[in-house]
Amino acid sequence: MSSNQFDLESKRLSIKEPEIRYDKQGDLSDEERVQKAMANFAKDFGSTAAVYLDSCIHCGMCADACHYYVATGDPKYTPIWKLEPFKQAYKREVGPFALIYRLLGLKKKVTAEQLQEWQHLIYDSCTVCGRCSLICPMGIDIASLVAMARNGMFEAGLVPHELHAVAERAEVDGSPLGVTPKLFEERLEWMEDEHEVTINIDEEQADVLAVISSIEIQKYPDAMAATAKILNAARESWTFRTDGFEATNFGMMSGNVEWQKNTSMRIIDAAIKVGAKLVLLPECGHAYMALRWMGANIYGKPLPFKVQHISEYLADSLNSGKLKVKKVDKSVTFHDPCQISRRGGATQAPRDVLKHLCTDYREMPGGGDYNWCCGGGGGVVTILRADKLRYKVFKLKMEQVEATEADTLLSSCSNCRQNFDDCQSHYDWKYTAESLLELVAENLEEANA
Amino acid sequence: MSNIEPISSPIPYTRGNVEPLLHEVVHALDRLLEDDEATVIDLASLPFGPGELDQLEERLGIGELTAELNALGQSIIRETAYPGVWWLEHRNTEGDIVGRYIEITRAPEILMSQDADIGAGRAQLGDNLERAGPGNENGADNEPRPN
Amino acid sequence: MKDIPTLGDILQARGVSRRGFLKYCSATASLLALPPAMVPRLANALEQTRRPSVIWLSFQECTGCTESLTRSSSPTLEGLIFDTISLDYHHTLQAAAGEAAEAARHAAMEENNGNYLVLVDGSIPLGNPGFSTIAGMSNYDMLMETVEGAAAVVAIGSCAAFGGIPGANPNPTGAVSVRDLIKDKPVINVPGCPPIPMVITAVLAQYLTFGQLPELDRHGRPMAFFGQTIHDRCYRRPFYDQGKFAETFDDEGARKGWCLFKLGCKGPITYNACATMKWNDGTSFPIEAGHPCLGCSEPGFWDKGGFYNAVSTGDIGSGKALAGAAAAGVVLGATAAAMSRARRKKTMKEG
Amino acid sequence: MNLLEFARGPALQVAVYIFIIGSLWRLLGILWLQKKRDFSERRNGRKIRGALKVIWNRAFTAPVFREATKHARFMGYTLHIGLFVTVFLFIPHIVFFKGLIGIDWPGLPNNVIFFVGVITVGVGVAILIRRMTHPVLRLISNFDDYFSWLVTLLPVITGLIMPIRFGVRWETLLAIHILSVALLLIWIPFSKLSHAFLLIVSRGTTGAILERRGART
Repeated sequence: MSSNQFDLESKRLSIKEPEIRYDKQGDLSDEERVQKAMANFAKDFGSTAAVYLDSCIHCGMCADACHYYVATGDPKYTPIWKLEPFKQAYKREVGPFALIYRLLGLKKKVTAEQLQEWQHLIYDSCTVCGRCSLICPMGIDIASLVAMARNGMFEAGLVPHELHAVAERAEVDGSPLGVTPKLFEERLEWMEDEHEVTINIDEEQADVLAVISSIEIQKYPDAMAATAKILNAARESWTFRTDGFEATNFGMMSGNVEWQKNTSMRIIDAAIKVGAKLVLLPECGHAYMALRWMGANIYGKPLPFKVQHISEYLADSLNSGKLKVKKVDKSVTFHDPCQISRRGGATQAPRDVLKHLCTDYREMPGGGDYNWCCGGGGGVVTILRADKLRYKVFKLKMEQVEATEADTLLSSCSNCRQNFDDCQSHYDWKYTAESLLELVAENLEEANA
Repeated sequence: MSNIEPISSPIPYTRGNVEPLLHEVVHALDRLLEDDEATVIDLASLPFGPGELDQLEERLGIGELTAELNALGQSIIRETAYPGVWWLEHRNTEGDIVGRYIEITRAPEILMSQDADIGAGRAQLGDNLERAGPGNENGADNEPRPN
Repeated sequence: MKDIPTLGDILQARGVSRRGFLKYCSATASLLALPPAMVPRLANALEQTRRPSVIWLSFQECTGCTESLTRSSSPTLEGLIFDTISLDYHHTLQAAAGEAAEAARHAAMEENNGNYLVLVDGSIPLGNPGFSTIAGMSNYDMLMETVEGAAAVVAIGSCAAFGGIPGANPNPTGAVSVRDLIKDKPVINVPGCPPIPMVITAVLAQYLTFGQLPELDRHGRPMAFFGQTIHDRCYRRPFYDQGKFAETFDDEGARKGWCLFKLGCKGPITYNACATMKWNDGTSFPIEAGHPCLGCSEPGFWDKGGFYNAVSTGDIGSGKALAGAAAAGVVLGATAAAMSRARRKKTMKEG
Repeated sequence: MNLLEFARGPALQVAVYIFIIGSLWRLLGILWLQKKRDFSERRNGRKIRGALKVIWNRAFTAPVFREATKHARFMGYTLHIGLFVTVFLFIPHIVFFKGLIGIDWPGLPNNVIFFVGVITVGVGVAILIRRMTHPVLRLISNFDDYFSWLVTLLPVITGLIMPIRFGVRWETLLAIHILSVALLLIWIPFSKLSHAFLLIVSRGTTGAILERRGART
């Protein structure tokens, strides 16, 4: 597993070898890094992961689903290859024939060098979008394995610097972008004035606890006003809480289970404190995965409240007539955030919303659950050295969007939008990814107000 | 027992030996015409299904000439409907078939008088003549006299 | 040997014409599965053949082989062959009995020392000399004594060739084949239960005409007759290839003469000439009569599972053994899982 | 005991025992690892339904991926269908299975089986060439892939040789054929060939998880 694995295709590689550097945190010895990587890889290890790692038949089909492979043609981006050291470790340490493998020395111990090399594959070139999980003829959920591998990598101190920094900040400050409760409150007040909308902050009791992404607070603050408008229009008893507002979970993205838990618990505690029946997640993909599907497991028992993504809430409210919108007179296409649609199962919700909102909805070719990822998820957008690759991969998305010839591109994930914005300026592209939530809020009919 | 009908040998399939064998005969005739090369096909070496041999015999038909040989049992040497293709059947003294052949030749070797037999016959004839003696030339009036 | 007449002399003396001799030669060539082009060479060789002495020993056998040979219609060409050999000892066929018979054997052995042929039918019991004796002599002793001065040995029938039915499991007499005992002389096996009579005579004819051992397969059988399987030469083979099989002995397939593979036909693994030479003077052979081949000319044919079990069967052991394997698998699986759990805990503590 | 008797007796028995032991060992060694309960509120569907759905539908790649995977799928289907036909529809094999489990089913004519067998081997060779030349497959392949390829095709090849013979005795070829099957049986549980049964488990696992989320299965 030395670097000659990459020599096969170095000629065609768009990213030249020297650019693939790796980052280290802490001053652990190589031995300790490997030890920690494996121990923490195994932490969540159960029969599910074992089934997956034991089932791969090396058919290589996952490569055809991965935007990194499709965009570059570089075989190292084959999704299952990104797990090679972990597969090796599994067979050697955990699998049913582990003893045989160890005794006969059939599988070597994973080396620190290997892990360093794989940092690029596990972080820079995987958005955990799960498209490969849908192509696998063995039904292996490869994306979930990458998430597990990240747990190991984090503990080994082998995370890309930027991602580690962001995650650390989220743990220390409660927000990856350094949004303190005080700053949050200021931003809310500013929005209240700007949009002339009542925003409930730190109510003692509320049926709905709305949370928000730092990306929105800092980059798309209108989302806060839009959320308030909608909840007001729906006459919900709702609130934002300064002690539990951050929906993003960089602990999860970087692979720190402890930090992931702390982040989630802030929301869960706040929701319980206000007696919320519903926690309303903002336009953020991974927040949905973190709380909707992983929250209860982190809590250790079923959550005492429902968790919904804002698009689900909008769909329900529009379907039931609780909210009403004016039709928008332009053609619209929708980019599905992977964690909400493909991985999260809420694919139908935005389409229901758009049924009410516009007359000319255009599905992207191969869209919906099989949508190309924007290329910025899974923390990739934070990693500087991955930029070139990220731009390259974005071309797939551009083609998909352009094929619809729609006037407007919508999405329901601020992380996606952030990546769209960055790539838009890189390519001087005509499309801007706009917020589904904000478009709904702009077109609310105040009929029942 | 009388109500059990014996199952007659069926001709169960058409993909048997007859067709290819006839093709072989055609090739053998070519060789006979072109290179004067005779061919003998030993039918005992071929695995015939029930009825196939009869089928073969029927397909070849009966030609102009049939000879009967009496030596260690009867033999039939018969030209088939196709000149140059001969059907030979050797039987032993019991009348059992001991050999079946198709010969592709102008005349089967066994039809020819054999030198050994000619010699023996000549000797016999000479003996007979000697025994009869020269004076006896007119003795046997009823004997056919060669001209 | 100078006063022993050649076959040519004998035929001439009988007034057999050259044509008759040629006919005889082509029939013999056919019998020996020689190409018709070989007839002149065969004729030449046969003419020179001298009448050798033959001693026929019968041990643990049923006389079926002798029956097979003698019941073929006679006088025949096979009969002629026997006219060309001097059968000096055969305790079923000879007129002499008791000491006179044994004396004939000894006389033939002395007179033809080094040149006579020994034919054996039946297997030889090694368990107890008393299991089978002739004139107070154990089969083993008689075989060894007789073979001493023989030119070659021909084992007639599956008993002599492979031990046959006496040698079948559990082999109470400790029966063995001729080849098990005779290592320093050529032994030709002509197996079958019984062997095709024409094959017996043809093997003798071949030995007599060419004076040398025929090409043998690994079981000591002449390739000329045992070179191909019944299956390969079977007229029902096309049905096998078409996938048409009789399922029972009285179904439509059986009536239509379809392949008997499923009914246990051992044709595919049986090397013999039945399909071409046939039985009862060329009338038919077992498959033609609607019965699967039993494989009687193969070693150990009696112990190869049921006659009616198809060739392509396998044995995966008893249900108990399979259950045992399953239990072992469960135990190993559980152990592996437990070990992994323990290892995981340990690594996590250390990590 | 000759080679054939050895092959279809002890060799086959031992192979079947190892197959059973190894398969259960592997399967239980995986399934009896700790499982975590999922406390999240399910969206819809039943786990079993999702599992069955994925077990079924992953045999047919989703339409959006079909163009990109057409070669792999063509080869994969041909190989698997070819193996199925030659293994289960060849009448001597059916007779073999009947001897083991007591039931039989209709088969296909031998020449059809032979034809399918030749195609299967042909596709097998193409699969090997693809594995050795395709950058992705070459990168991710290991000994298991190549040896499994060999072990899978050996019985087909040894079976195809039987009617041709090449001068070798029928029963010797049959014995070799059975021995190659024994090797296959022994190899299956310890190799990727165990996907034959693992696919149910792995597809089922994913199906249950995704169906629970109401996500695309």
